[in-house]
Amino acid sequence: MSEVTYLEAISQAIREEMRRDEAVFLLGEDVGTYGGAFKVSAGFLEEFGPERVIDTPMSEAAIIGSAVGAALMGMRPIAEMQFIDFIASGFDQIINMASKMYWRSGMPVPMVVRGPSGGGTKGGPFHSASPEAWFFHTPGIKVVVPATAYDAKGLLKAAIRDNNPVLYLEHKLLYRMPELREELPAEDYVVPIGKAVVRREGQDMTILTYGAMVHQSLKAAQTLEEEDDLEVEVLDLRSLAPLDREAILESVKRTNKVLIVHEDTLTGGIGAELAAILSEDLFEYLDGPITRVAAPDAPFPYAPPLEAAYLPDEEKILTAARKLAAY
Amino acid sequence: MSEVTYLEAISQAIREEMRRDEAVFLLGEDVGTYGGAFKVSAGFLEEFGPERVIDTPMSEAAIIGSAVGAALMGMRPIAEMQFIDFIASGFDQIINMASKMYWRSGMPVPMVVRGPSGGGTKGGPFHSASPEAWFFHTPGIKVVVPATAYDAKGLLKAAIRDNNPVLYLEHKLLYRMPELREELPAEDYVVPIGKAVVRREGQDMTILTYGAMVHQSLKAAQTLEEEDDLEVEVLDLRSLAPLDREAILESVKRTNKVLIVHEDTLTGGIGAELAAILSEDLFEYLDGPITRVAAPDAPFPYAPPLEAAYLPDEEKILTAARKLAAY
Amino acid sequence: MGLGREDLLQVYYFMRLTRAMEDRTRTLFLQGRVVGGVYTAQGHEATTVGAAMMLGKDDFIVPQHRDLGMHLVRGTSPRAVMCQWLARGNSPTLGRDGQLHIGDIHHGIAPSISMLGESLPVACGIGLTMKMRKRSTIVLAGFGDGAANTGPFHEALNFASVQKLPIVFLIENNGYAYSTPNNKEFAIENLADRAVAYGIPGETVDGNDVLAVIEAVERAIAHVRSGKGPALLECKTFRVRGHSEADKADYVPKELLAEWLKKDPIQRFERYLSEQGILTPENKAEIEQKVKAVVDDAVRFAEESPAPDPATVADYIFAPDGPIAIVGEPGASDSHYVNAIDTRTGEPFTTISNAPAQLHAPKTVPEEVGRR
Amino acid sequence: MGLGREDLLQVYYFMRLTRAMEDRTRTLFLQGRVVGGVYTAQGHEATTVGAAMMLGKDDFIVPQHRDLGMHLVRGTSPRAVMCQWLARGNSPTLGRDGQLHIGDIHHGIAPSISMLGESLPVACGIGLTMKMRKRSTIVLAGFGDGAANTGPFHEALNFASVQKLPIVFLIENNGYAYSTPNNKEFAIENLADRAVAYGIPGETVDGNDVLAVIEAVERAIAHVRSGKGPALLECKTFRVRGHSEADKADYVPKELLAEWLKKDPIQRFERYLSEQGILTPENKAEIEQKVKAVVDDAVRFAEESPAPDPATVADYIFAPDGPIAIVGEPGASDSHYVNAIDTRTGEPFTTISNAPAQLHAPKTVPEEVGRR
Ligand SMILES: Cc1ncc(C[n+]2csc(CCOP(=O)(O)OP(=O)(O)O)c2C)c(N)n1
Ligand SMILES: Cc1ncc(C[n+]2csc(CCOP(=O)(O)OP(=O)(O)O)c2C)c(N)n1
Ligand SMILES: [Mg+2]
Ligand SMILES: [Mg+2]
Repeated sequence: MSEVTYLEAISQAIREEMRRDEAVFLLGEDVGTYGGAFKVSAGFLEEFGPERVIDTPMSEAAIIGSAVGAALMGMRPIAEMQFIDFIASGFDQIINMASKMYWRSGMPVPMVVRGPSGGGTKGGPFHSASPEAWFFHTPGIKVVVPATAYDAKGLLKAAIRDNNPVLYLEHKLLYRMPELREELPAEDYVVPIGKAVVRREGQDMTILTYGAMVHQSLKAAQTLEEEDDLEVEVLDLRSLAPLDREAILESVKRTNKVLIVHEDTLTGGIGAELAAILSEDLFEYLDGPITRVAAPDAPFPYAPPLEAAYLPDEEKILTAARKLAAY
Repeated sequence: MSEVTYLEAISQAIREEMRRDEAVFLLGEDVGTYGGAFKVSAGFLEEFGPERVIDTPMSEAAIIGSAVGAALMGMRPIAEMQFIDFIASGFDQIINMASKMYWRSGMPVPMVVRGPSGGGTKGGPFHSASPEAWFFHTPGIKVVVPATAYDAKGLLKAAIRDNNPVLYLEHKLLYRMPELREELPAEDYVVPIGKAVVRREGQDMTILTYGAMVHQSLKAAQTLEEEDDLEVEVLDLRSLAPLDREAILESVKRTNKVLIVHEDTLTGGIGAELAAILSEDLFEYLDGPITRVAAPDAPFPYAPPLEAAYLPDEEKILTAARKLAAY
Repeated sequence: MGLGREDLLQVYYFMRLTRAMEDRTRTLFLQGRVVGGVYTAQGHEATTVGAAMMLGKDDFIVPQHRDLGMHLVRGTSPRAVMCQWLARGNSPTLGRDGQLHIGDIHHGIAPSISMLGESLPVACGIGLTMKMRKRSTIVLAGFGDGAANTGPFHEALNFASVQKLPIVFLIENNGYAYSTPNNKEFAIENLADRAVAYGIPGETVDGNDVLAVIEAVERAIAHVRSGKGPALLECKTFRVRGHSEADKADYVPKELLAEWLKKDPIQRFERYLSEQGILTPENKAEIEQKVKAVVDDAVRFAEESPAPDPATVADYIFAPDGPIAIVGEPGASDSHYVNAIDTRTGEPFTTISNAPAQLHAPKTVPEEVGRR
Repeated sequence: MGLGREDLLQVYYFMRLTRAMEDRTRTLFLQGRVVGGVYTAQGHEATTVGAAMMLGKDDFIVPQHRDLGMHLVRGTSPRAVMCQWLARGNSPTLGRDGQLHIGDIHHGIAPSISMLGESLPVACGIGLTMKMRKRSTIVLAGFGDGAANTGPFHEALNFASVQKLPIVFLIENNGYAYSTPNNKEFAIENLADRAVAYGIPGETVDGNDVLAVIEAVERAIAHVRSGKGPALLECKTFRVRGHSEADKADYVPKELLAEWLKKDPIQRFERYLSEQGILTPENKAEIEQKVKAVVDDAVRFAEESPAPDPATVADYIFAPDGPIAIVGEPGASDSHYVNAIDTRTGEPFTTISNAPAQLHAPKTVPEEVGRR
């Protein structure tokens, strides 16, 4: 076995699930002949044929709505948004059709909506979205965000096998990042939805984060150990809905200080919900203000200096962590 | 002058603005001949003609997109969603077209999207939405929610005169509520966007709330005074984006305890953001856990016993407030 | 076509049952016993019943808010319908949702939502599944003239035409979308002309003439079932009552309304059946009695049904883990499948009538009733 | 039609300028100087330039991502375009956005976004304003074959047809939406047939023949300007390069590509102009020199322009208070209006060329150049 990228891990997950279960199929723009804008499904058309790898017109409502219909039929569609930003054009299908279906009717809708999300790739305001906040607020849909190749594969398999709509946000900055290459287990595995993972242990502070920010947070934690003698725990949430409350509370109870890092904009990001949970449930455990490091409340900018200023990074995390540590 | 309902106040605001400024016009489903599903625009077609009171096909993207185009032209369109739930069908126009326009181009988009929101009217899962969370998280759009007839008129006038996209959420349970009838000033007035108002003063606890929940909170505050000797301050946020941070912080600094009440579902509601702000900025002032009373994380249910169980009310506020007070 | 005597009486029965169910719902509404608004479809019966009667056993419907007729023909239980209106705890939505927002995918009915037009992409997904699973079944998707102007309508018809999905798109053009008349909704005479935009057959038919509807639907189905892709059929009818029972509909010109009331599809069909000697005072009385018994039973059942338990308000958000059956494949109803029973309750689904001593007609009509 | 010699040379100039701008952009991209992806439109020039040339002074364009030709004809500054590609701080978006997502509503250009199809409802809003303000101006909205399959396309064309809005909807059918060929996008031969769905005129024309485009656009504009409502025009062209410069487009059959390369609109027009004795080696050299000067100037300007200031990253979210002018009405450019200048910077807008010593042709063509 060789080491694979985050992107290859995604590709493997879909391919293996399509081989394993004929109910699984993929639809979206340019997923067939072209193999997807990022080549996630390269070779799929050849292997599975045009009925299971469906090139669609540019019609997000039709893509997501078709997924709902097929899922009702017991299929397990994977609806690809070419960039996750375009989910806004098929929004109603997720909000009103998919997410409420089981609750209303008892009929499950096992489907995945996935696509490249996140910034740092000079994509500008329409190709850099972190759309999670609309959806972790919406009852009836799960939201997962893998940060490693292992999780990319395992969470996607879990999402495909889940009996509910799952929004799977793959971070396109991580797609081909050499540092993320890793060897994956030869055997089939899933990463369960709703379970966070400790990426680095520590007792002085907990960083709650996910997606690309896991790696910035780990870098910051390393620096804090080296330069500040601080043991910072980094908890990768992995799943934003449902949240792994247990893991979150357990960690913060131990460290008593919490820093939340996300790439999504500050106001109303998952950091808000985490702060609310912690300030309600762990009021007596907190030894410092719950601190958030996030993108400013602005659309995602295009020019590199703006993008750099916009995205949270090691530097910004360090500044906030040091302030919190000193509290 | 006679007393008017919340609904009549909305109607007055639009009519007066349309008389005052020929740039203002109204478009939406059944707003013309029929005067709107709730009769907000009854008589408008006769007064202003079909070019300024436009009955549209059932096409939410066209309605909101047309508003954007007209706003770019310097008009001040008011786009009505027949029920605010249908905003999900025109979502992309708000997120990607309207909200980013000024930031990208320097060209203002003075427009209002408004419609009946909220529950308590047996509307079920598709006619009871509180959609604010998608939008206070979105940079570039303002979000206001009036709780009284006075504010309904003044905030709508402010929204129409604002040079940005404003989402105006009118609570349909309040439309014809007799208790909300009030005499409005004869002269023109606005309620500035971004300013909260203290509805009841107190020093033992602050309730942060808005919309229909203002009235439930006020009832609870009254009971708490009578039965528990507690002086509870009720702050009506009125504007969710931008938030009136100053008023919020000022009140909580005095009372040191805060209860957040909203009709929207708990996870990722505005309560999350308020809790995050307070736990970061007022960490040293808080004498008890920030407590939220909100709808459960479920779609909005139809049957009356479920709706009653779902919506926050005086009872639920009392329980939470008493627990917090005892802390 | 060649519908036999019994088939025609069956059509008539379902048209009458539909009307009677709605009349009773309206009475319940006036008595304040219905939760929320009431949307009925007086005048649509020829379209909804006629179209649904032409389906085969394993075909699907994707109905909208005025498609009670389709529902009843396809086996939706009148009890379930009444439980919906009265928001009972044992309604198919367990009191979570109202109206005709119900369905049972195992019996070929997809539940709709209020957002009109959004069911059409869902119909595509059902059609795609049929195509992938190499079935000869088809989908009948009903919707209004208003819905024909939504984005999802366009995306769905286009996608279906590219993929050659087996879907009959049935527009029930009742003249209005709420208060908005056709001429403020679109600038063409016949919505069926939109078929040209998708390279599919389009036809407009008198939606109040059940025999004409049946023939047109038969043509559309023949095309669709042959694998040539979707078809668009517009049935012109009229909404002779308000949009909802709260709507006095005084925007409808009186003469226009009077004209359409004269074209009442049930009366017309009754006249035809009588002239043909198919409907007699005797069997008519029998049918009326049966209709009344079904409606009475449904109302009684609903009224005796419990309210939902408020303690469950936060429940049923996510389906449990476990295997999912592909609907319509052998063994799909095996109860180890998560989608075989209503896992919210652990009981069978309740949308479809399956009481052994059922009062009304069997839940599925014989395969392709019209094809003799 | 009756375009004069000078007009034809003007058309040729803009086609050449468009091509040259894109060629240079591609070079910059290969040099790693462009931020993000590059989308060009080699082969579209007859359509984009030809169509835009037919507009009057106060008409509007609502262009899409391949409409540099329209932009340039209507006065968008090559400097502004290059500042966009290089993400300079003084670009019209101040480095916030890239590509051709720019416009100046006071000069009749609405900025687009990446979500294709979504500009069409915006065009309706501009058309509605023209109607409300009793103007005789029109809107030209350009978009691709892919966008013709989106929900907003349908909603916009339908709404425009009901409201009789003065909009020419111009489909630039270049054979593909990214890698997806027409036959996987829709099931009809000519997208112009979709006009039938809206009761408006539809026409398909060779989009690589600038004179044919000009004539067809003239017909469409005549209809639209007369108050009869919108028109749909499909220009068939071909995307002879990849979707973006990162796309090798090996999904395009080689013969098909070769065929279309032979139909290059600039070469074709050049041949015609030469045959007619309008284009001579002398004026051709002059034009090339001017084109080169404009492109050089634009690139130099962009390269010398500052990067955006990262300290402004959270700025410009909301427009300030103050009066807003109705665009196109007398006095609308008075600087006390919030929309008259770029209030982000306090400076004039920079999308449109208004340097006094402008290198290229005047920013607006004479009113209805074709009408002699
Ligand atoms: C997407 C959407 N927008 C708005 C509405 C509000 N609404 C409810 S019914 C209706 C009119 C529907 O007209 P039509 O499709 O012709 O169906 P009909 O009621 O006439 O049978 C409208 C606008 C809706 N249900 N869905
Ligand atoms: C709503 C939307 N969905 C998806 C995309 C991703 N995307 C970018 S360009 C493109 C193809 C566009 O094709 P077409 O409209 O024919 O324009 P062309 O690029 O061929 O000029 C797609 C699918 C998009 N931009 N917008
Ligand atoms: Mg209708
Ligand atoms: Mg194209």
